[in-house]
Amino acid sequence: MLDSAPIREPLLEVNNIEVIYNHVILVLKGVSLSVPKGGITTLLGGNGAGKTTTLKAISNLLQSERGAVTKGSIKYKGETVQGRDPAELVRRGVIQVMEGRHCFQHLTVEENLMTGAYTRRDGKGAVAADLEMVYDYFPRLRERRKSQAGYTSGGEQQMCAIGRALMSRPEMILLDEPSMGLAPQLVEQIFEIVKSVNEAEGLSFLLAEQNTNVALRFAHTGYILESGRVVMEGLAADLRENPDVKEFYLGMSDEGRKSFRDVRSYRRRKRWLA
Amino acid sequence: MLYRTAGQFKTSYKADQALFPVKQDAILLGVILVFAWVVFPLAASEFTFQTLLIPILIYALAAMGLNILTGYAGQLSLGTAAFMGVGAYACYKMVTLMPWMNPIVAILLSGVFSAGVGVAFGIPSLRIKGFYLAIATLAAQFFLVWLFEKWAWLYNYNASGAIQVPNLEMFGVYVAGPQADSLVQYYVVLAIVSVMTMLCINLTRGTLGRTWKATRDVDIAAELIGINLMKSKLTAFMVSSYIVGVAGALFVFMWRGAAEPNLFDIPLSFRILFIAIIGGLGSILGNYLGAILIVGLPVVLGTLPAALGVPIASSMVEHINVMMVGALIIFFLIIEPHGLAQLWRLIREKLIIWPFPH
Amino acid sequence: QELYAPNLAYRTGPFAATGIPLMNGQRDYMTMLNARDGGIGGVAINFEECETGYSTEKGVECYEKTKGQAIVTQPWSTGITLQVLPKSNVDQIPILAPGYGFSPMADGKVFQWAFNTPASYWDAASMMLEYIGEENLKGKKVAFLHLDHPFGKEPLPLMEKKAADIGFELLPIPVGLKEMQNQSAQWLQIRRERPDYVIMWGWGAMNAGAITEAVKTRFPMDKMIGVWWAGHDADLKIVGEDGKGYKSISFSYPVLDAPLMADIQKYVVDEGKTLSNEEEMQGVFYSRGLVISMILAEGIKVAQEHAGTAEISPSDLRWGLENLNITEARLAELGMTGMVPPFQTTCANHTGHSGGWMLEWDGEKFQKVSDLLQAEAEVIAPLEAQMAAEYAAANEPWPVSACN
Amino acid sequence: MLNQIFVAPFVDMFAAPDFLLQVLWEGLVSGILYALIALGFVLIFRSSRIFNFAQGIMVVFAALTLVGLYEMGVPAWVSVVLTLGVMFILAVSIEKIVLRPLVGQPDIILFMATIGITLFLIGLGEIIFGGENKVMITEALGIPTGSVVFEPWGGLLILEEKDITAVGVAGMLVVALLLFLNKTRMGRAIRALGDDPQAALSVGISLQTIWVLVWFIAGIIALVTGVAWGARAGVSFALEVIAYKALPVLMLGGLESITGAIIGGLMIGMLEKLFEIYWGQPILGGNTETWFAFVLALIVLLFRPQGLFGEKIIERV
Amino acid sequence: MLDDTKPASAGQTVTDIALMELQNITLRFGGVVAINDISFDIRQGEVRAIIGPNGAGKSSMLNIISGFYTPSEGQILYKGAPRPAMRPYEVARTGVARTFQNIALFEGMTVLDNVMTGRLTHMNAGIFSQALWLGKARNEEIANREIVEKVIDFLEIQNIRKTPVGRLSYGLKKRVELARALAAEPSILLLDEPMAGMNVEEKEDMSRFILDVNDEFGTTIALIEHDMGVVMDLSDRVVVMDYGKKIGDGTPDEVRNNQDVIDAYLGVAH
Ligand SMILES: Nc1ncnc2c1ncn2[C@@H]1O[C@H](COP(=O)(O)OP(=O)(O)OP(=O)(O)O)[C@@H](O)[C@H]1O
Ligand SMILES: Nc1ncnc2c1ncn2[C@@H]1O[C@H](COP(=O)(O)OP(=O)(O)OP(=O)(O)O)[C@@H](O)[C@H]1O
Ligand SMILES: [Mg+2]
Ligand SMILES: [Mg+2]
Repeated sequence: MLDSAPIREPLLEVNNIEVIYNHVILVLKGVSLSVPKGGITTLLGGNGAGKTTTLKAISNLLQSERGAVTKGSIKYKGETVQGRDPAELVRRGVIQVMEGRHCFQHLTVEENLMTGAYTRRDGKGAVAADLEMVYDYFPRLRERRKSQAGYTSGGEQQMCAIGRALMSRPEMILLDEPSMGLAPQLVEQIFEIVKSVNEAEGLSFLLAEQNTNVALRFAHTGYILESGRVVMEGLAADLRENPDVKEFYLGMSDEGRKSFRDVRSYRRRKRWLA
Repeated sequence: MLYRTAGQFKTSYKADQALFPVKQDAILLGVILVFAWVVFPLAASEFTFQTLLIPILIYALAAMGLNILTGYAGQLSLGTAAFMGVGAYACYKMVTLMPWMNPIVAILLSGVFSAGVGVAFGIPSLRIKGFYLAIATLAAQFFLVWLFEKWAWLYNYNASGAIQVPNLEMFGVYVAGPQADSLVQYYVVLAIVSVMTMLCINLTRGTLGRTWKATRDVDIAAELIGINLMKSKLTAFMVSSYIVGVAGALFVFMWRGAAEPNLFDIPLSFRILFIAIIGGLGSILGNYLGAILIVGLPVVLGTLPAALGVPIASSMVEHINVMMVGALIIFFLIIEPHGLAQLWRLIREKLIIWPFPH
Repeated sequence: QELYAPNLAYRTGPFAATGIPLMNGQRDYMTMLNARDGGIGGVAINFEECETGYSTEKGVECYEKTKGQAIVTQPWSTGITLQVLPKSNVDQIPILAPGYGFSPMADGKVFQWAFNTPASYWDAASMMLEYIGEENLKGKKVAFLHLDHPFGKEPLPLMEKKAADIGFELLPIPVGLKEMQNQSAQWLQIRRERPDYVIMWGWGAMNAGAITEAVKTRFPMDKMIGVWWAGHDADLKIVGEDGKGYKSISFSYPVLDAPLMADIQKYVVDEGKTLSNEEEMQGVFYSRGLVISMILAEGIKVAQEHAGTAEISPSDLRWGLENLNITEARLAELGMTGMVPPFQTTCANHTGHSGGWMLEWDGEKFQKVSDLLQAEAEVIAPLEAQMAAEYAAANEPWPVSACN
Repeated sequence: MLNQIFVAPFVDMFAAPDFLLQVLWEGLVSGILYALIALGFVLIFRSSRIFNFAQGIMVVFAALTLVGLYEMGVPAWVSVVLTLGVMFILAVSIEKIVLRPLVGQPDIILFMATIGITLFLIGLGEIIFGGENKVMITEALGIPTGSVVFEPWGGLLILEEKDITAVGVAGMLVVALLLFLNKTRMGRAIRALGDDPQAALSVGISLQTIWVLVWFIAGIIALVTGVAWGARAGVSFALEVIAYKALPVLMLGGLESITGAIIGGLMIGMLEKLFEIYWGQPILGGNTETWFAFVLALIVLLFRPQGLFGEKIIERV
Repeated sequence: MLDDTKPASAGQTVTDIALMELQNITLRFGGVVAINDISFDIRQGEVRAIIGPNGAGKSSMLNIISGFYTPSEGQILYKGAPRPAMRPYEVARTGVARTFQNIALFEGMTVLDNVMTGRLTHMNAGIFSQALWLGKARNEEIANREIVEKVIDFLEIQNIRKTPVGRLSYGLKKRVELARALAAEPSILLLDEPMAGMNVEEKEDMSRFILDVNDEFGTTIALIEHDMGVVMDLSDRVVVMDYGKKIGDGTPDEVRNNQDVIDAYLGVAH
């Protein structure tokens, strides 16, 4: 779909990083990737592959989980981000939407969205306009604007978290599993929003996803992570055509989509493990 | 390679459930026991008994009681000292009303009273959670201390309002009171504390332990998978207060010899909480480590200037001591919020994979 | 060579305010002896402090730490005293608790190792009532404002007995340890009950609290009398002029021109060895500290003479403390005339019952406003004997000496 | 007995209404002071879920610094400014040394850390200021020290002017705080932080800034409290125990609520005084103030587990 | 059923007997009507899916079934009899087990202990026997451990048996949660979005587990899921909810072609 988007200069570069939790658990074993300016890059991989860890390493949120980048470098616009205050990164335009809908439970939906604009200095009017924009993207949020976020449904919370990130007027969003727990048409809708924001405002995305199908449809480039290593990378279109990706990530067999009923426990070995 | 677990296979679930599935742990424990039962008693001076060995054991026991409640069942308690007080006063009343009673039996029975009081003050935990629950335990804390002060029957109407441990003998040996020998008291404490530790280990690794931990971690989910929260919380209060009560009785009868009501005031509760937390919530071993640190540290710090020949006024030593304890608490919380026991666990993990870094 | 006479001091914690001047006085006296006379009988005194912060637990730790070499224990709190009292028989170390501790300790036959020289709490209570006068008490109401702690409860048995004997109404009003700074409830009660006198058994932060509340409630200051630990200059300075008329019983009195003070100035202050300051040194508590150390020093001296050696043992010191005879003449020799009344101890009488003076706050400092008052021995002695016997019975087996 | 509990106290109240008013006034004043301490707690709790036990010692520390500086010859108002400076440095150091490394740890760990801070400050404070009771520099600060006397119904009601001042200042402080929390961007950030620090970090709320700010405000509140309490009974480390009194106030009012802290403080202040005077002293031997507040809070919590004004605990699965 | 001594009722087919019937359920939170007069049944042995947009009230419905919420109106028939008001733990003891939308594992315990908690309803040794680790407590521990090990084998999580669950990745946590629910040997298993946050490979595994549980043990399953592929492939019948109301009920094919459902939820036909 968008696979042919031109590869522009890299906005974010992750260079061979290693992450250790608690001083003992080695999770990332040398991950490198780059996100081009104005591109949508997706990070695919199974559970525990290290997607979230990668995103947190970038946004410097690892520290509070007793994790640390022990090797390698991360550069945003050519400058090292390690050791910086997460808030500073937000000010410079990188914001993360965390996995698992971290909304402020006791704040109302609207207050949640407003916290997204915390670092902004461009006046009330601009913020209010963006609030309207977010409400236009997510009409459901408008309905529930006065409810405490803690009492909204899972999907509503996810929208709230994404809306909150948009409120900061970022240049780059690190989006961790936006589709998780969302109804299909919402997933579609959210990815449409990602796409339109990307196109309209030139926002770059780094998108960790399990929903490979959707992710590869919308992204320009992709990386596949397994057990803390990048095992495959390339243009989304190419990845979609790769037979292994097809079988293991898209659930397609040669005859088209497999039914979940027919899955056997025996599986072909992944080629890159060979 | 000293600490290798590889090669120690378990062939039955029974073996897997043995207390020390790793051989090295069992050896280590053996060494500690030899020290506790043989080496220390032979080597220790009166001062060591009175300021280190006996109090460390008793504090560790009290912290263990608290740990059951706070560390395992997740119910924050700031009233430990008051429950210790209940144990101590119950024991005092028993031995003065029934002087023929065996002192050890009295000590073990006194826990029953604090268990009862503990359950009563635990009832609000069914509705109140987190820090709010602390209020219930604080109410117990302040109300009970007030009661110890006002209810003259508890201290046999004596003029000072303090209780004084009479000389108590067992098989012709004084075990409590001014005439009792420190060595004897040490052995009594060690025996009781060892047995209680064993029981605690059993309780916490079995069904009840899992019930408590489930209640602690996600109480809603716990209830939804079939745990009766009321029962779980109240048994935690009961077991915890029992142990704490016994620790209180030991505290006064085997160590202090006398007690005023305000001995059981909140600073003591905090002290025990420190021990439990620095040692590690949800760990049995941690209570000992915490007690060694919190009881031992000030003693060591206090003797340090003299030993080094640095002339510092003792009040200054004390100020510095208070500061150091405060700073060390923060320090230990920072290096390992889950306590010394967790630190030990991490060291073990490192040892297991040693000499490889990961 | 030195004599190890540690002091379980408290310069920290909620009672530090009253503790510090006392500790300073005690310390300066011993420092002075060491500097001027080279100690006592030629042996220097090691007057080390072990900090307790008034905590019983720390106190016991200090006791255990020091008891190996120490010739004396100065526990400095009623709680610690109660704690170490039963151990003293076993450890055989004299406890010196001047003006505090357990009043029945006066009975030397039962409490062979404990000394509350020169006066006990019951002495204090008795003298306070005597000062007010029986005729002024009959049918009146006396509020007894006290710390809710063993210390505060000490005089109750005697007060109750006197209330019954004389026929006044005794109204005990306890102040909790946590309420020391916030006594409005107690003073509202006093306002409601309108007692004729307030007798105060306060300590540490409680005193300042009580005195400010009294001023605020407009309780007549001259009807308020404190025990000797409630007569600290700094506590009264908070209210200054408004505190005029407040009284405190005392077994000591600062005599600023006494020869001793000159020696302290010369050997301690001028040498820069004091921890005190000029203002504090003029106060009642500092000079009481001097007196307390004097008692210990005299005990050591008597013991040395008796034992025939300068390096005495704890038992020798016990003998010394049992045979103190502080006469006017001896006080003059010590340069302490007027700083403490004369008194004498015996094997059976460990208090000495020196008597005391009533001091009154004149807006700036305490003034002596009475002649020497004496406690009623005939009331106190039987009570002492009775309670001492009860104590011994409760702590069977408890050795009792015959004293002959 | 029943008469003593249910009749006599009310008869007493009726018989001496001026005295009743005095009791209520005294209760009100202590209540305000409890509330002030509780305010410091609430602010910190809201922003970080830290149950700041050190608020009590901060009160002592602030008051001692003020008095200490004044005794060194610094003019009163300059001392106030310098003391605020000290409180700011304290806030920065606490944030840097203690809070930052402990981000995201369980509540109880942070609670313990604040007890660690308390111990540290006690030791440090005693080294710097010594343990003596100090006189608050009430007059130098221009706080009136006289008293207003009314004679209602021929009785006597004494209101100390410094107490009246304390009540007034506390009131203003509360209004200011409420406006700050609910109407400003910072206020919203403070509340967000309390809910989910990770998420707050991720939207660019700087923990450092907010925490320093919050601890500094708590320091200002501590200074006000210290002056008010110190004016009543002098300043010494014994004051630290009043921190305990703030606990039931907080629980009763709700840990997150400014209004709750105030109303809780007043309720506890007045009710405990009434209970002590009319029930505690005549029937129970007095000193019921040590526990009454806790038991009262406990009873209220049984009906409202989040306190009167606390945020409802959201329970979902 | 996991017990070797009992014959496994493998290959059990869907019956017509309703295991649970929900009748006119309404649930209100203050002013919000989360569920509005919904009735449907769950038959013995079937896989029943509940789908609907976010906030439709699906989780709330599951909460009602598992006793966490009490319906404002309506009643539940379980195994043919009306279910009286019960505490959630009592409901669990009648054979209802569940997993949670936002994983609710006991983070402080190992995987093994977590799964063992699933057996708590089957364990009843007294406190003294536990404290002394004697007789009953010990035997019970071993017997239940064996059952738990079977579940662990079944779900292929042997290698993480002794790992604290806090360290697991999301997907493994979900599997552990399933294990915990299975260990209780429930009559009805409620799964709230068991496959959220998984990739296809993992969904395939999970599907296989769900189907196997259903086939081999005959456990009735009620399942909420947003992945239509999964829902359509696995379920026997589907209820569709929207804004608290029921807008469709039937076989996957019926639902797939229901215009209301397409409008409200699917967006495009699947
Ligand atoms: N705080 C932590 N402490 C220890 N280990 C952790 C921690 N967080 C994550 N891990 C481990 O790091 C590995 C990678 O986790 P991560 O959350 O990055 O995976 P992921 O690719 O995002 O998976 P998912 O799709 O399930 O979210 C996992 O094995 C996990 O167990
Ligand atoms: N405890 C509660 N208090 C108030 N409102 C609630 C509560 N629980 C749920 N709700 C409301 O009820 C509605 C239904 O929520 P529910 O969680 O059941 O949705 P859902 O269908 O599971 O959605 P999702 O697919 O996003 O998980 C939502 O609008 C939610 O805000
Ligand atoms: Mg992830
Ligand atoms: Mg849901």
